[in-house]
Amino acid sequence: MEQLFFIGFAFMAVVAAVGVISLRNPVHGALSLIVCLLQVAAIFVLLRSPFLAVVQVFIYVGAVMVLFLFAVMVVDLRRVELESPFNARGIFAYILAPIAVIEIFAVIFVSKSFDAFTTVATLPTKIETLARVLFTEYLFPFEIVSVLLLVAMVAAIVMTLKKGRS
Amino acid sequence: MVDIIKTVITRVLFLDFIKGLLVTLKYTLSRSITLKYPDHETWIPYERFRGEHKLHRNEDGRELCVACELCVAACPTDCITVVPMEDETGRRGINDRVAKVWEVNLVRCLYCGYCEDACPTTAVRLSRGFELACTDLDGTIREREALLTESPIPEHYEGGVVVKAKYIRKLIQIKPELWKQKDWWPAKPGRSKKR
Amino acid sequence: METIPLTWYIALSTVLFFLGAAGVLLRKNIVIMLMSVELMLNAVNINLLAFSYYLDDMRGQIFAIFTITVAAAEVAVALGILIALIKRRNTVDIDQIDTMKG
Amino acid sequence: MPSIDTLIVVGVMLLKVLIIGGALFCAPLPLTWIERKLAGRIQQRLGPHRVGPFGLLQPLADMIKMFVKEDIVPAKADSFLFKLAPILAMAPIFAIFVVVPFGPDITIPFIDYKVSLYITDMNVGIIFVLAISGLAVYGLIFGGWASNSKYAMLGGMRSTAQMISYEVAMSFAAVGVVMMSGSLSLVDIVTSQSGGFLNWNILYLPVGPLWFVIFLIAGLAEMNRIPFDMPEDEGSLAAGYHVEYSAMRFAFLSLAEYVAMVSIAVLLVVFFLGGWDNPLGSLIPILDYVPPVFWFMGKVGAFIYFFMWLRFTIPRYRYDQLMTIGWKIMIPLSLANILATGMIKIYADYRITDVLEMVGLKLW
Repeated sequence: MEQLFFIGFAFMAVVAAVGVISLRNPVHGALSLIVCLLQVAAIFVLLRSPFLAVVQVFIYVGAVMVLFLFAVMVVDLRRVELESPFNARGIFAYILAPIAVIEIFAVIFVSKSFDAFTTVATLPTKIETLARVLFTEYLFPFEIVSVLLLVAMVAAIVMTLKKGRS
Repeated sequence: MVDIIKTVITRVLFLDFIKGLLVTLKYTLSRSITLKYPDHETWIPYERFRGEHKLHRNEDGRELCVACELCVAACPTDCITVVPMEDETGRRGINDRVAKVWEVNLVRCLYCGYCEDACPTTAVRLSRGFELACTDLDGTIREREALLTESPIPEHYEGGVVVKAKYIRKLIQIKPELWKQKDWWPAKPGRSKKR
Repeated sequence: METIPLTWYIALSTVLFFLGAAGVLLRKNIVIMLMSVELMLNAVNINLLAFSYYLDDMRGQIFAIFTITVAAAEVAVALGILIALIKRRNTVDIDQIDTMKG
Repeated sequence: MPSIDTLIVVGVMLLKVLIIGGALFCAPLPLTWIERKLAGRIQQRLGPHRVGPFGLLQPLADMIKMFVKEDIVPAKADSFLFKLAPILAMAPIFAIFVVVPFGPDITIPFIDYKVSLYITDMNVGIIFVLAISGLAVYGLIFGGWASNSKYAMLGGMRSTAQMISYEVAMSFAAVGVVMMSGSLSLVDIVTSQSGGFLNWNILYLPVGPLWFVIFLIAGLAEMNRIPFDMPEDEGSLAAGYHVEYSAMRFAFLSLAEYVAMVSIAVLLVVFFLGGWDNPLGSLIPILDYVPPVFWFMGKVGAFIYFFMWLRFTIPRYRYDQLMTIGWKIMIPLSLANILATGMIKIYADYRITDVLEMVGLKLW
């Protein structure tokens, strides 16, 4: 049952990801990425981390993708669509990416080193435990990340601000 | 200082906002001024209202109109057509004339009431019917037969009220006292009721 | 109720990661390239959470939270740069932004 | 093959989904009638009165009209996204109701089967609500963009910016609720407020009322209603993102708006007014026999009435005023309030009933 759900979500995620890199219109690409991110959130639920799933929807889908769409929409689309979407030097990607995928697949499916991880986690899915670890052991990184966010916000505002002086 | 405190309290407790809400609440509870006009309610105009023409009869049932054509002469827009004829008595007096044709073009008419004034026998009077809408041009001309029917609103009823539409529509004559009335301009203290 | 093997998650995250990488390498539009970067970050997140689940350890989730946060910051700054660039150069084609090329 | 118990659980859940979904789909019909009647009363008119008794069939007539009107897709519009946008606007708002608890568990008599009056009780319920309601902006942004009209696109951008701005304040208010109730699950939030209106979060003095006001204002902006109803502002940008929509798609967009109104009312009730809690506690014994769902529905109805009343009372804000309120008043206020709530929670975590008990007053 769970495997069935996983296969469904994974299939949708991969199809949507292919859409992201192949659709000509950036808005369609963004929609495709939204679908992909939602599938990933569903997979997070399968991994018994509902908090991360919700955060994924909240931050990625609810905020980041809206920003992307805003950026896409200020671009003059008609001109962009006319040009060929693919980079001329993509030959590396065409060859190297499948090779890398096959290589990693070979490693994970042939090697026996992953067979050890068969136990089902006894981890409680309560958020209290997550919060306790985050705010005791990882308090300092947490603060750093908040400062980083603040800096990013200021930077974004400064960069897009209309300059008074020319 | 007091003003500032007052402003702060007003802002914090949203007092202006609550005041506005109370105003609309008052209106919610007040009575609607819209009529359910064509379906349920109809407005009876005041006595002086000049609407569609009506020809009247005397107590014996004889038409008052003697087809003297004074109304035609008085009409500023020539909207009335009268063709006289003799009645069945065969005499030639002025009382023996009746109108063969008495029609009025309600589109031309400007409802001035001169015909009413000119009429020596008070046969033609402007009633309080104002629903003149029709779907073809034939409907704009009222023939004698239509004009002779009695108006559902009695002549000397003072009007200015809203009544159930079925009294007007089905032409039911009901004594004015029995009409379920809704006073149009409710008499407020300090304002005499308009008559 | 059969459980899902860990390898499935890794396989999925690999595929997503290389799709994202291919997107970065192949596409000309900068916005799409940034989206592909997001895709790669998500693949990494799947991996982190999968190992967190199978190793019974909270730290994977914590790292995923940090990844998401940093990704959000990165997108804000990147799109800021992008908007400034589009205003200045009037293009989103990565091949045409080559002033620094010797 | 799943066991019979699993099947029953799934069946009951599907039934609940069907009931709630159906009720929400039908909700706009009476709501439009009530809103128009109320508008009439406030403006001393009658409102709809010709179709059916008291105009009760007017919404049905409108629906038939919407069904048979021509469904226009503008030339050069992105047809796929244009058709998708109303669904994108509608689906997330329906999804909010997955976690909303309508009442405590009830036992069906005779078969003795226990049914909970919520579809699921997530332990991340409140974040789920915020995350999902954030997805509703895609309906606006795609609808505006796909129309291939400058008015629609600018209107969509404007509404999106509005919703994102107020989402911040709304999330902060939700954080306040979580701090006051000490849980992310909506069921726990409701049970933490049980026992009469003095225990409700809105009366968690001194911070409760402020959270309530912040959530209310942010909610009004989130559901695009007066005084923040930029999409319906015909005076500027020809009404916004749904200019190009007609017929059924437009009906879906307005359906989404009505369901959003219901959802904000429901969230206000759950977060601040004790959900299904009886306002007078057990003070009046006879009220114990009133089913809790009744209280819930009554509170939601009162809020919906309030929103409608508000709509015909106050004028619309200008866009810059709206943004000023959002960023310069609401967000600093909520940040300060989070600090205050935290301090109170640590040093003086008393509700009014606790204080009353301390001075020897025990109401119930």
